[in-house]
Amino acid sequence: MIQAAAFYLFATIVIASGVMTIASRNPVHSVLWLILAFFNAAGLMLLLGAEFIAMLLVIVYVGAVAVLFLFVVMMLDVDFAEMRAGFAKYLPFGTLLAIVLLAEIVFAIAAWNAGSIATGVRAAPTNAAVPNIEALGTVLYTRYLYIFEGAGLVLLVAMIGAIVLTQRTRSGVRPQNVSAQVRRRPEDATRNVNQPVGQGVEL
Amino acid sequence: MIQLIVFLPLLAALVAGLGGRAIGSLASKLITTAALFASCALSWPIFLGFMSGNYAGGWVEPVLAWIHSGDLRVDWSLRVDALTAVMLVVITTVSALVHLYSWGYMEEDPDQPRFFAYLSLFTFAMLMLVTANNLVQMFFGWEGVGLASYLLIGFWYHKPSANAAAIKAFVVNRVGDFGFSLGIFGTFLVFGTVSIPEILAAAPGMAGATFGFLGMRVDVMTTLCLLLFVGAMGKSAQLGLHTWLPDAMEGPTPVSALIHAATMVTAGVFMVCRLSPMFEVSPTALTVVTVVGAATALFAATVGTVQNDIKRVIAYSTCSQLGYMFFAAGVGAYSAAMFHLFTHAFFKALLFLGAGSVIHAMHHEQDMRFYGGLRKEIPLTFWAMLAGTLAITGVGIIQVGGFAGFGFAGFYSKDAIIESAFMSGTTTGGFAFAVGIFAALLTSFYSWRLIFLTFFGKPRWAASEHIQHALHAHDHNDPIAENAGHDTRPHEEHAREVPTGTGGYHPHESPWTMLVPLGVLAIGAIFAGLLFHGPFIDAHEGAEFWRGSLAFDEHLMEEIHHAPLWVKLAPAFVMIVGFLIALQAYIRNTTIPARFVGQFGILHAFLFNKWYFDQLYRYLFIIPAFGFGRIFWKVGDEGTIDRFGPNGAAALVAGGNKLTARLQSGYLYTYALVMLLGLAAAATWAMAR
Amino acid sequence: MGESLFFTLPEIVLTLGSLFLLMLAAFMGDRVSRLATWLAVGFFVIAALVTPEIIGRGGVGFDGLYIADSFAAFSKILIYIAAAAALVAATSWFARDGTFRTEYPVLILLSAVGMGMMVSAGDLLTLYVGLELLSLSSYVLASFQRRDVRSAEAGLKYFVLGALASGILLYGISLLYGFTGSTLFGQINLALGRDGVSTGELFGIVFVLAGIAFKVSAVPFHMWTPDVYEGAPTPVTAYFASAPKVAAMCLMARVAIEGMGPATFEWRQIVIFSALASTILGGVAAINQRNIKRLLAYSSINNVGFALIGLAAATREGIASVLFYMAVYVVMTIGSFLCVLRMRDETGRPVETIASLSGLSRTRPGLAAALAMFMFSLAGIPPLFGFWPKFLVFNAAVEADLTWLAAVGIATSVIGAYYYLKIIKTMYFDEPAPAFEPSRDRIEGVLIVLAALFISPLGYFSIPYIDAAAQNAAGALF
Amino acid sequence: MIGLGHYLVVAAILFVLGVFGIFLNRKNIIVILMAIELILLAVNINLVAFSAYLGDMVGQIFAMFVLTVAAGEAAIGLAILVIYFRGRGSIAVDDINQMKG
Amino acid sequence: MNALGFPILSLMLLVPLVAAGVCLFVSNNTARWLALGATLVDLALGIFLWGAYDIGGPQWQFVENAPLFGRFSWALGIDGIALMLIMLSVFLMPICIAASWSSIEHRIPEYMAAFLLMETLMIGVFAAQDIFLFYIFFEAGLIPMYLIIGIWGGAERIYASYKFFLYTLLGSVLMLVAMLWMVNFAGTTSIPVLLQTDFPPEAQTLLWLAFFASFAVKLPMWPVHTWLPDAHVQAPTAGSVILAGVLLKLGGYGFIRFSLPMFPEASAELFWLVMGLSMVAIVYTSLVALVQRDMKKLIAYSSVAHMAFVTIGLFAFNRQGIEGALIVMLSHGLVSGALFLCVGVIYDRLHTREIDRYGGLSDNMPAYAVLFLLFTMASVGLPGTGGFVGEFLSLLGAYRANSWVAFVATTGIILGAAYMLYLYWRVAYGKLDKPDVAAMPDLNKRELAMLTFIAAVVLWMGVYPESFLAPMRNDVGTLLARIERANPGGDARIAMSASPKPAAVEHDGNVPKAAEGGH
Repeated sequence: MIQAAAFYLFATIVIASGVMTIASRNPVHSVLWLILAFFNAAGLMLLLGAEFIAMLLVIVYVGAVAVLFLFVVMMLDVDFAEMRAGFAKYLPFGTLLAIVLLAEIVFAIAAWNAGSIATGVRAAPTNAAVPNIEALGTVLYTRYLYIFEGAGLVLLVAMIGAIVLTQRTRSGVRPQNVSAQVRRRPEDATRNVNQPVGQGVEL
Repeated sequence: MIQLIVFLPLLAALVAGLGGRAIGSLASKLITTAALFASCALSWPIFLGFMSGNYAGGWVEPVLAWIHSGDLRVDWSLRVDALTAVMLVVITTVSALVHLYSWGYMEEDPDQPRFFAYLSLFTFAMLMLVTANNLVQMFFGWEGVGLASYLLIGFWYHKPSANAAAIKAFVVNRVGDFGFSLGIFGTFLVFGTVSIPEILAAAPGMAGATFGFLGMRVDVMTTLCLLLFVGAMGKSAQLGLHTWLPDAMEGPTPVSALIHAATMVTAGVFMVCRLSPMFEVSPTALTVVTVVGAATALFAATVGTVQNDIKRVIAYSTCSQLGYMFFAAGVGAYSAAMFHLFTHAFFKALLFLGAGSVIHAMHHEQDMRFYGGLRKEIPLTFWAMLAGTLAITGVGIIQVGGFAGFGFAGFYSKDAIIESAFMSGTTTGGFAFAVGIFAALLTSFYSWRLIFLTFFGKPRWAASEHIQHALHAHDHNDPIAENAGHDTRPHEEHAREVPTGTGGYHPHESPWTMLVPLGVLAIGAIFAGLLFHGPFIDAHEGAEFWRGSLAFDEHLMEEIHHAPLWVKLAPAFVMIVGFLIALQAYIRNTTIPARFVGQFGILHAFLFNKWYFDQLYRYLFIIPAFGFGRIFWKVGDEGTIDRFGPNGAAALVAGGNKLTARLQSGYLYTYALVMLLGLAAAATWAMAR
Repeated sequence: MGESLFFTLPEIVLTLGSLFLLMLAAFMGDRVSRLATWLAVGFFVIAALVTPEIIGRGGVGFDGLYIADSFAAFSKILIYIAAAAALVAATSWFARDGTFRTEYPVLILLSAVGMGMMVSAGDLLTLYVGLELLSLSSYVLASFQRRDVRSAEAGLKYFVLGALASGILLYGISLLYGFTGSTLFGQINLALGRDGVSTGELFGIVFVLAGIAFKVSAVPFHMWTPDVYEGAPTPVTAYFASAPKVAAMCLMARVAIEGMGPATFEWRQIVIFSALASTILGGVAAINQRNIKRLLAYSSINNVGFALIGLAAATREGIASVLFYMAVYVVMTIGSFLCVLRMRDETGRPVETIASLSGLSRTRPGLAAALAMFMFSLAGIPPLFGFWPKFLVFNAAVEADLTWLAAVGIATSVIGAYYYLKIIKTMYFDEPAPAFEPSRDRIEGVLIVLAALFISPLGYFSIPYIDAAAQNAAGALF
Repeated sequence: MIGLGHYLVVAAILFVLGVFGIFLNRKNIIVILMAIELILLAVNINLVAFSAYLGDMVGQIFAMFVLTVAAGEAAIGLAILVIYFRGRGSIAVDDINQMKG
Repeated sequence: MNALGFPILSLMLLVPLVAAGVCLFVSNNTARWLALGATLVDLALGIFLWGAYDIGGPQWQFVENAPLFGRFSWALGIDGIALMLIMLSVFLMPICIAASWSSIEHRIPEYMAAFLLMETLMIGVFAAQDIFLFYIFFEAGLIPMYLIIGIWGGAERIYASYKFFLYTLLGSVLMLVAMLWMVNFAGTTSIPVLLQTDFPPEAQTLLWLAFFASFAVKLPMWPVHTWLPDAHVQAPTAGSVILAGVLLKLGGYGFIRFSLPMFPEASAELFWLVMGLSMVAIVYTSLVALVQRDMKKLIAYSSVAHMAFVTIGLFAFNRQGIEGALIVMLSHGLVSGALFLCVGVIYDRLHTREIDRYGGLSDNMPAYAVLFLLFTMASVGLPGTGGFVGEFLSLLGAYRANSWVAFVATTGIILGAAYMLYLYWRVAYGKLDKPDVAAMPDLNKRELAMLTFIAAVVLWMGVYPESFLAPMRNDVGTLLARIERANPGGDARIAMSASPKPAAVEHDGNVPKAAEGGH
């Protein structure tokens, strides 16, 4: 009963905040609504018994992605008051399309109840005795090693990409050149002159 | 020998035609004329040989294989039999004489080698036609003479009228050839061969057989004969397909004499006679032949009475005489038809060449209204023309009892035709007889009209603009303008200034090169009937002579001797009547024609305009052909096929391109929408499945 | 585990190579970019040489997640060749604009790793990660010329739509996983075969195919293609049009056959629809293009449509024809882009308008002839080699009793021919425009000549080899 | 009782919301990126739910990788967004249409 | 390998190909001479080929077969029909080169290369024994022709070149699908083997239609003929010559080689389609030709009408028809080629094709007038020229097949005469009253030689067609034997009367030979 109540609570909030994410005028609000959605989604996952994923969702999404969003939204000096509001001309049509799609998907997933899912083919069956996180770890570094490495490369690419794209050498800044400073000798900077009296220094 | 006869003209034509520029016009003339005289000299022995019965049924000289396709075997070969022999002498004689005549007539023309080459080429083609042993070779000759005729009619190609006439001749002949071709196809289909002897042998077996043709079931032989007859109609200018012949007078006069009087136009008659055993199988076809022939005889004679152009009068006369030949063939008197062909060749060639002589003398004026009183100026021509007229009108004394009659050439042949029509005993025969008699009246009338207008009365030539032209040219001491290309537009104001009379112009008699042929032909016109009527139409001599080369009806030929006296006298009677009317109208009281025109304007116009055939065809065929051509082109090809085909497809693609360009709006949401639409469509398909 | 790692040798080589180059970039900067390029090419060569099937030791690793069979080998070698060629083409182009950076070969290498994962995928997860590795690199590459707004816009569009596509793909994967109980192709295959295809599974299939169709830019998931091709730097476009297309197409083939074999009837309809829509739209939309890169984008859509016809056959012949198609397509398209790379006005600025090609046959006859050959070849006119794969594809369709598809497909090729002709018309029939700046780059020239020779009728002599390889590769899926 | 269907429906709704957000938004490209995150969230819910009901860890593994990749994707996306903004000075969806046709 | 001991057909393909390659890299004049030399070498080889061809020998001669890859092989070989068409190609080629000698002024090496390439491809089409090899040659011909029209053509050349290319491409791609199906069905690509294969009748119709789509466009048949006038008008003279002379024949060749022998039942079933279109074509395009103002367009339309004689002959299902069609193809190739040359001659002098701009050319160009007349007459099918033999036979065959067809088609001889003579009148006859026309010189030696050669062959074909029919006879026989089973039969069906008239009995009752009707 409590499970059901929790589910409905999380579900309602996740959907509502989803709606608000795309409907908010201010992108900062959107990000905040998105964060709320993530939190509630994590709740749903908890209900399903996937604690690790739920935590990951909070950490990665809320902690990294959403903050990144916020950061960018703030950084881009967009005058949000100027942003044109409202939905596109496709609204009626788009709504219809969305409803049709939704209806079809719902109809399709309803087949799950009717279908006979072969559970015998499980590649990594869950074991109630093993904690969720341990179970994950066990397969992650063996069976899914290759994918794991791949995911690493994905992150590498993301990093390289972000740097390649956004890093720029600004004119007008003077970064410190340590080795040059260290290599600097007095004779590089100073000059001994035997200056006759009465004459100005030639610089 | 026969090869020489046939191919000498070809050789000569090639030499003169291709090398004319190199060897000069005199050499060209010499070569072609010599070749023709040689051919002629070789032909007569053959003809005489057949007359004396030396060659029996004739023979075939193979030359070369031609078209072999499955069971179709067509070879170049030369067939010689009595029928061919008759044609050989007609062709080579007239042709040789015309060649000679042209030396004088074409004297001033710069293109003489070309002219002589065409003449020789024509002769070759005609000889191929008459010596054909199969229908295809006959068709070769048939088209070959058509080509030559085209070239010769259009010889003076600067004249638009000559070009138009040439094309008309060719195309109308092609209409005939259309029938001929289908006839050949059908014949091959039915008999499995195009060899004439084989067809003729097999034809009787086909009597009563039927086959499918254009979705109908029709009698085989009738259909074939009629199709072939369409060809004959085209070539021989029978009613319906006659329109080209009068226009063909645009060609030089020797051409008219050779092609459009003596030889080519008789090819149709020749063909019907050659295939007479086929026609014999189909009474229906014969009826049609008779009716068409008779109708043509009548039609052409009526039109001939009102024409003013001397050559056109003779041309309609030719047309009319061809009608005689056809209805003779139609009633089964093929030999009479051939006989008339034979005699007609002489006297009609004579008339044309005589007319040519007149025209030559009158500086290319052809309108008889500008002639008159030429008897004294060009007497030799007058006498020759007179002989021709006597021959065509059929002057002669019938044989009564033991007294041997005498007649000019036409007398024997035409009377034989009229009598055989009467004696054939069929309704159409009777009709043909009546028409024949009436046409004979008209023939007499227009022939004498021609003589009277040309040679009698007072000179009227000063009004002629050709004469004026000549005088003018003399005054200014210009070289006489070329024959061709006179501006024929009337200069009326000029004509009115000069009073009627000679205008100071003196026609002069033609040179000997022209007079010799006239003389020879005049002899032919006078004596051909007398000399040859035996072998041609005598029941017994004829059978001996023809020897199956045509369907010789001994019985009918015998019958005509027993025709009632009134039948025998009728032609002579109407001939005299015609003469008298002409005499009255054109010598005694020259106002009659004008009064007649005034009184019967419609009739005159109807006749003068040749029964409006040209106009009819113009509105029925020519204008619609061009109209449809334009419609098919603009509306069909460009407006429909291109518009909805390639251009339509291109427009469709271009329209699609506009659509895709709009879809590719550059906006992310459109792209996303399209993707999701695709997804939703696929999902919907999955649901609906 | 050891053997499993061995199977991934090409990816390992490329990964290590990319890391090495990354170090190089970090310490030596952009001065060594040319060197890095050649090193990268070297890594491609090594990777190709150590491809397991090539050295005769193919197999399945990581419990079925990774497959190193002849199919993967064929695809990888093709991918490596294409990527290397695109890489080589890039150096001088970027060098002219002074923006060539050593990260470029690194990203290409990493994306090649992703492509290797894709074509070797035996599991939806491998598929996904490989695809994302490729995608992320591609997004970066598309906006590599960051100062150029068009480049950034291309990257943005590519990214947004690509992310949407991967969302769709993932959703499909989740459905497939849920309804079949596994993410392994083999298991999915079994599950689908067991008792028909349920609606949920069907949805999964549709969504997964849609996600991959985005990568091959098949209609209606092609919308990004023209804009990205136009906006991305030309060498990047050349790259996009070649290697990733091969990878995605091979991936699609593997998923469709190995994973969804029993549902062939179901997905075939979608593929057919997409194929025909691609050929038609590719042809129709290209007609009025003024930008040659955009035109080539539509051309690639068009060509992908033909390749999909081979896939629709869903037979060994069909898959072999797809592989063959991709092999020839890669050469044609890289050849065409190499020609485009040479299009620079007198001042050395790149030009992309078709109009600037006017009268090229008189100013640069060799280049014009080569480009004309590529165009005729792309149009599929014999005797150029481009005809042959089309021929094979239609042949496969006919053999699979899809004669009507072949007929319709081939008829749509006529629409496509129109705009290829337009380029030839511009080069040969029109009056010359100002001549291009003469190009000094030898390697580019050599590559063009090689591509042209391959496309010429001489290419037919390679048929036995390619055909054997493609047949062998396709055989691995059945 | 709360069954799998419930979770799936929630995920479906989220998915459709994300989709809806992408093609209806004209204001701001960042919101589109967020919509994509919603889609991925929906996928994750799906995967975890299936995983739980199938008794199979693969779904959760998958979800983990999705999370990882999504983070990378967000980074790249935002980087591109930044350079685009630098070039154009705008991130309005309506302005991103230099290339079309 | 064949009896000669060396692969003559490959050699004939190779000579122009190599020359084409070399041409691209030499100077203008060298290119001309090289092209002429190469085509003359090919002509010599062709004559040698004809001489070596064993009439009555095996059906396929000079066979070469080198398996290339998989099911694809370099299979060449000719029968008599192909031989004749190859002869036509190699004969016309040097003339084309000569015709372009001075009228093409720019990009000469490329031009010559395109023509030489064209020659290779044309010979290849006729010599190919592998169905896909055939297709490749067939289709590849589009490329050089497209370039020839597009680069060296007239003002509207671009529209014309596109129309030509896309029209014909659309036709031929459908054929490709059919070929694929056939090969899949029969398991071989060898044309000789496919010729023996019996395809199921229900499939034949579709296959036939696919092939028809290609050949009808190529031929061209009404209503897919509209590319032809445009292409002809815009193409340079030699392009028109080769287009009319050889390329149109590919369609006819296709019917003979594929449609008829491979799908006899479908051919019989769709007899009416072909005949109907041909009948329309003859009347329709002849009338259109009548009203043309552009010489080339007129001749182009006349080509459509003439090619309709080919189709009615071919689908007559009898020997006369087929042999006639073949002769029409050969003679039309020569005659229409020559007519285009004639147009080219005066176009080179006055740079207009408008008929009304000319007139009276007989005066200042007598040699031209004579030759033009000869070709005009050959075009209208005057006996003694090749045109007649062909038309006559094909119409004869058509009559045996159906009298309606023959009836309508034969009107073509009337209309043909009308439009051709009308053309001749307007060009060669009439007054020479335009100063620029009067200033035109007569044929020079080169032009005279080109036209005379063609004229000689046209006459040869008209007088002794046996030279041309003999090599093809056995092959037509083979074809007939193949299609006989589907022969729809004629509509004549002669019924003998039960009781012949007594009159007929007196003659010997010769039983007619071929009374069984149209076979």
